[in-house]
Amino acid sequence: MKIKLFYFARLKETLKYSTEDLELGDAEGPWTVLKLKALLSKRGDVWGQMLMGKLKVRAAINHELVHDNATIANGDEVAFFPPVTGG
Amino acid sequence: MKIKLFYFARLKETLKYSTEDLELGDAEGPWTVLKLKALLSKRGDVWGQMLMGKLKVRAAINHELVHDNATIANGDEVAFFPPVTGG
Amino acid sequence: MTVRVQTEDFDAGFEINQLRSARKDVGAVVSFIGQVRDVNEGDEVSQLTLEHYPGMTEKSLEAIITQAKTRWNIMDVLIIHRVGTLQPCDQIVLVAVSGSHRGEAFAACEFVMDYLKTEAPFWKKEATSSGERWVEAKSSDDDARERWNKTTE
Amino acid sequence: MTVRVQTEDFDAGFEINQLRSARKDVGAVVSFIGQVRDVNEGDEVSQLTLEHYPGMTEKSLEAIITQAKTRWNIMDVLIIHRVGTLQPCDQIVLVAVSGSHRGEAFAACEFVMDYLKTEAPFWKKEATSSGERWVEAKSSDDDARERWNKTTE
Repeated sequence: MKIKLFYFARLKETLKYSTEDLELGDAEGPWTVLKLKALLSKRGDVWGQMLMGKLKVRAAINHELVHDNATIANGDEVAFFPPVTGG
Repeated sequence: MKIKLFYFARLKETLKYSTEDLELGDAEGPWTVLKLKALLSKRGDVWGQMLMGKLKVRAAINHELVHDNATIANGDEVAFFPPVTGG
Repeated sequence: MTVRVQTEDFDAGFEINQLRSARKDVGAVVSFIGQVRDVNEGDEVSQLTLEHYPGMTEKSLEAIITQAKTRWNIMDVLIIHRVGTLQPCDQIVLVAVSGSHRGEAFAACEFVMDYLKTEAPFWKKEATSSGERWVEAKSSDDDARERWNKTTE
Repeated sequence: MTVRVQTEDFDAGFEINQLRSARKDVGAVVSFIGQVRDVNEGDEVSQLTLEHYPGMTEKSLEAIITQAKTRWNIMDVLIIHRVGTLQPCDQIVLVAVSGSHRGEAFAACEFVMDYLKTEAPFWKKEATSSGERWVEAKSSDDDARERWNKTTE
């Protein structure tokens, strides 16, 4: 299945990715946020540090904040970002 | 001793007094707010209703909210008014 | 602190802006505006007249601000309260509080309003279709003030 | 409800006035303005840049307002939040709530700010004399939001 990924703030800056399209193997499904993080972490040190390290990471699926065990579906928009600091 | 009296809102309207100077017998002292209310109530029905009746009356001495047992001194400015309704 | 009791209307935006830009370490301004409603206790209100006790009014508002400044770490407080004859939709009161952080500014602003409602010598008389009447004090306002004696914030 | 995410500054006085005069039964407008402080965590701040997640930002702010309207009897809520590059003393955010009575308007306005601070996808980066740094989320903001789950108001 295909998903669209977004990165924001410190993650965008460090990973040098703002957005990307990603193909996830249906055979390896169901895909959760945690499983996606683990997959991305294999891209290298900085990815592991950013997504599975000490820093808190928040995730959203289709613009809704979700937990690590949330399931990702085909066509979803998934975003990773640090805890928010607006206001 | 001499005091200055003020009436506000419903009291002013009903008693038809806004302000007055009053002489209180030193021999009958010490004067409290309650004692002053009792004295004024003798002026007639409407005075008794307004000051000692069912309606809540607040008192201030020299611009400070006080209780019925507060003592009045010579030269004081005493005010009677209903519970406040500003804001 | 600033306390103004006046018959004229006020420009809330201007006043809030003054408070906000007075210091570069202000992080938050919380403000309250009260206006004349066209209805009260189920009756249409065509006009509102505000009486006050000159001298005591200013003193009591200043004392409320002093209390708020003792309780919370805030920077400045402004109170403007109108008196005289007002129409529905007219502004009655503005309370604005500036501070570094929002929590204390919110608490202080609500505290000032709750005390103003129960201690500052203002009285409202409203004109309705069935004549004029003095607005009665509400026990909910006393309750709102009493809360501040219970919390230890 | 109105939600605006914009780079331009806003006229808080105008916006508050619109909310206030929209209905003649509005009795209270509570508003919050956040501005860029010239100091944070002990360091001088010369500039602040606000990033956000377009699309999600608006949705999350609307969801917060919907929650507030469910919890309290209020009339309208406006949120304006700026993004982009700001200077000390610039306005960042305006939240304004109108209602019949002050207690609910105060609660709703503070609720919206507490949720905005912890759920709306905005991120601040500040420029200090020692370089740029991302602002860290504060646990006190999480605590502020958690309060609303405990009270039964």
